[in-house]
Amino acid sequence: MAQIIGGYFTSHVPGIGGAIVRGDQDTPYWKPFFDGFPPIREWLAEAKPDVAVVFSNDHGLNFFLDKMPTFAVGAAATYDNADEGWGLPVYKSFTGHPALSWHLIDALVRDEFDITTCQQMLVDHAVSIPFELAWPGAESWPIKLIPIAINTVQYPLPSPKRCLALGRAVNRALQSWGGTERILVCGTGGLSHQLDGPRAGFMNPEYDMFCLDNLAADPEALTGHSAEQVAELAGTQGVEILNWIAARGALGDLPLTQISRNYHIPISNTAAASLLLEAA
Amino acid sequence: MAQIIGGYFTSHVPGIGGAIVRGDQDTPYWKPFFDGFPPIREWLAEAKPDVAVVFSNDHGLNFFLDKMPTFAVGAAATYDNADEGWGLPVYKSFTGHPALSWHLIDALVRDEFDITTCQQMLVDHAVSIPFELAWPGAESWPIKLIPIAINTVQYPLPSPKRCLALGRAVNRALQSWGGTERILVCGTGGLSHQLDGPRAGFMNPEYDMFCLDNLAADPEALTGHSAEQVAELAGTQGVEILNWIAARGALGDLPLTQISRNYHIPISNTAAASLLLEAA
Amino acid sequence: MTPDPCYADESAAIRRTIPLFDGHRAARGYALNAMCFSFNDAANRAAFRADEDAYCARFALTEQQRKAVADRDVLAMLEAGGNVYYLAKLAGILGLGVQDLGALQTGMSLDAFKAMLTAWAEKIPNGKHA
Amino acid sequence: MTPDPCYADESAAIRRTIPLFDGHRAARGYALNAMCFSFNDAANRAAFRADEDAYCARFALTEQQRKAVADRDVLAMLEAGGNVYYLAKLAGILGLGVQDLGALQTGMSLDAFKAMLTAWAEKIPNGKHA
Ligand SMILES: [Fe+3]
Ligand SMILES: [Fe+3]
Repeated sequence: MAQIIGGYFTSHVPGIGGAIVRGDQDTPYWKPFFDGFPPIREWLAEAKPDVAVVFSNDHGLNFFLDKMPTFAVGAAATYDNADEGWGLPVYKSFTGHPALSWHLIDALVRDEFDITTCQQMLVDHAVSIPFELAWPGAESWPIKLIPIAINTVQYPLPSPKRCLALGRAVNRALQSWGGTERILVCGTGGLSHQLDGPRAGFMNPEYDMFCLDNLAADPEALTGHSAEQVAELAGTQGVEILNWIAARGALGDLPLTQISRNYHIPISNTAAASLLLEAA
Repeated sequence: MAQIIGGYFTSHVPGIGGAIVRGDQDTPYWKPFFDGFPPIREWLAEAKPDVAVVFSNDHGLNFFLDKMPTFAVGAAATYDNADEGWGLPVYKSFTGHPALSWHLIDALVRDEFDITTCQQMLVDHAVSIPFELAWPGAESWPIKLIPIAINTVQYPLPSPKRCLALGRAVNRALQSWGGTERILVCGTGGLSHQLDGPRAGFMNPEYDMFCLDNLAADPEALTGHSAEQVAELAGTQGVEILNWIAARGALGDLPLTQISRNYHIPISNTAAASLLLEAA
Repeated sequence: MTPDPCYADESAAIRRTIPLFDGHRAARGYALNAMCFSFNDAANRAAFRADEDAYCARFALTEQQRKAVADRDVLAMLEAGGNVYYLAKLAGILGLGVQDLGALQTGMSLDAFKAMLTAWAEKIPNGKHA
Repeated sequence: MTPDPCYADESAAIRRTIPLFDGHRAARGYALNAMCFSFNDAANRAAFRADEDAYCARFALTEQQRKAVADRDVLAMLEAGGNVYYLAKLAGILGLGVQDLGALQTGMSLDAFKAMLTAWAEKIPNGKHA
C-alpha cells in the first residue's frame, strides 16, 4: 500500500533562487531563512519519499488569462521548468508519475472536482525552488512529481474551504492507490506578502502565526475566511496559503508530528516560512 | 429582472452545415430534420431573447489535451468561429456579454464549481450550427453568447449528475443577475451516435426517447448513469447529451411547456433531434 | 504497474470494452493527436500533404502511429491512442467523411454502412418521430 | 451596467478596496497582460527592447496602457488592468526587482521601503521565529 509519509511546506519566493545562485545562504540576511532547511533535508534523506504531490500556483509561465483553471492536475511523464523572464536559472526537468496522476484525476472528477487535466505543463519557481531547497545541487531530482496548480491569480479564487476539500479528495485518492510508493505532500508559497499597489510591502505576522499554529491540528480554522478575506489578511500574494491548506488536506486525518518549523521576516518582500509535518 | 425564457436544444452535426451550404434543406434526406426548425424560429422571432447561455463541447478547435478543462466558461467580448480542418464555412463571430459572464463565473466558483475561465475562446460547429439553424442567413447574430464548454472528449468526463448540478448553479446565478435581459438557454449535440471503432454507426433510439421524454419533467431520471454508462447507451459521441442535461438544469424549476420536438434517423451518423421548451 | 482501484469497477470495464478515450489512451496518443490538432491550420494541412514523412517526424509520432497513418488504417490509429475528434481533421485531409470512416472501421462497404445507419430508424419506439 | 449582486457584499468591497485582480480588471488589462506574458520568451524581450513602440502596437495596448508603460508608472499599469504576476516580467526587462517596484508604488525611497519590510519582524507575536 502507498503511504503518505508527511507534508513539506515552504515559501517559494524567486529571490531564494537568486540567493542560492550567489551562494548567499550563510549571509546575515539569508541565514535565518535557510536555517529552516537542514532538518527538512535530513528527514527527507531518511524518509526517502518516491513521489511528491505538490500544490502550488502558476505565476504566468504555463497558464494565461485566455484559459485560467481553478484547479489543474498534471498528467505528464516529464515537466520542464522554463525561463520566466526575470533571470532565474532554468532548473532541471521533473519526472512525472502518469499512472498515479490519472488515478488522482479519475478520483477527483468522480468526487465532483471539476479539474483541468494537463498532459503538458511547465512548472515555475513555485515547484523548482522548494525542490532545490530540499535537494540542493542534486544531479537529478530524487523524487517524482505530480503538480497540482491552484488559481491564486485571477478572482474568483477557490475558497480556503474548497481548497481543503480538494486536498482531502486527493488524500482519499492516494489511499485508494494500489502502488507501494512513499508519498510526500508539498504546499508552496506565502506566507503574508503583497507585491502590488499602494499596500506593497504589507505583511501580517499575526495571521501567519494563526496559520502556522493551526495548520496541523485544526486546518478548519483556516477555512473561516473567504479568499478575499485571506487577501486582506495576508496580502495579495499571501493568498498562496491556499496551496498550504490544500496540501494539509491531502495529509488526511493521520496524526501529524511537527519535525521542523521556521518563520522569518523579511525575505525579499515576504514573510517566509518552512514547515515539516511527519505523518504517523 | 433578467428572465429565463426557455431552452433550445439541438444536434450540431457538422453535416448539417454542409447541407445548408448546398441548399439541401428540402431534399428527402434532410427535410425530416430541418422540419423541426420552423416552429423554433417562429418562437424565437416572437420571444426575442437577448442572450444565449450555450452548453456545448469543443471538438478540438479551442482545447487540446495539454490543458483539458472539465467545465470552461467564456468571459470574452467576442468569440470567433474558425477553420476546423474539414471544410465547413467559417461562421460569423459572436458578441459576448462579459459582465454577465463574470457574474456567472463568480457565482459558480462560490458554489464550488472549479471552472476554467476563458477570456479568449474559439467556438466551433457545436455553437455555430445551432445558431445558423435558429437564425438562418442572419446578417449578424441577433443575440449575445455566453459559451460553457463541457469535456466530452477525454475521460474522466463529468457525470450527468454533476452536469445537472452545474446547470442548476447557472440557473441560480442567472436568477441573481440584476439585468433585464431575456435569456435563452441552449444545449447542443447528440443524440445517440458513435464515430469511432468497430461500433461506429451505433445508435440507440430507445435511450434517446428516454432522454427526450424525461428531460423537461424529470431530469433526475437522466442522472442515474455514470458518464461511461451514457457512452455505452448513447455511443461515444452520444455523451454530448451531457450538454443537454446541463442546459436543462439551467432552466431551473420553472414549469416548462414543450413548443416543439423532432427526432429523426439518420443525419450523417447520428440520431438527430431538436427540442424547444418554453419557461413560464 | 499496480492495479488501480479506480479502474476495478464497472466504469473501468466499460472504458476497456467500448473502448473509451481515457488516460491510458490519451497518454499513448498524445503525439498523434497533437499532429491532428495542428490541422486546424490550413498551412499545416498543406505541409502534411507536401511531405507527410517530414510532418509526422516533426510531431515525433511513434512507429505504431506513423504506420497507422501511412496505412490509412483508422482502427490502428485509434489503437495507437488517436481520438476521433482530432483524427477527423486528418480524415478531412484524406478526403474521408464520417461515413467513409464508419465503413472503414466496420469493414462494410460504404453503401452497406449507410444502409445500417438508416435501418436504426426502424428501432424508434412506437414510430415516435417527434 | 446594472448592479451585480455578487459584488454587493463584503467580498466585493474587499475586491474594490485592496484592489484585487477580478473580472473587471482582467478584462480591462488583457492586452497589457498578454504582452507581459510574451516576455517569458527571450526573443520577445529583445524585440521589446529594440522597438518598444512597435512591440506595444503588436499587442494592441490601449492608450492608457501604452502611456503607463512608457512612463514606467507601475501604479498606472495596475490601474490599466495589469496583474503583478505578468508585470513582473516587464519589470525584469526594465531591471526592476520586487523591492524597486515596492518603492515605486509606495512613493518611498528604496532604503525606506526595505526598512519598512524589515520592521515587520517587530510585529511577530512573542518573538515566535519558529
Ligand atoms: Fe509566489
Ligand atoms: Fe459533436
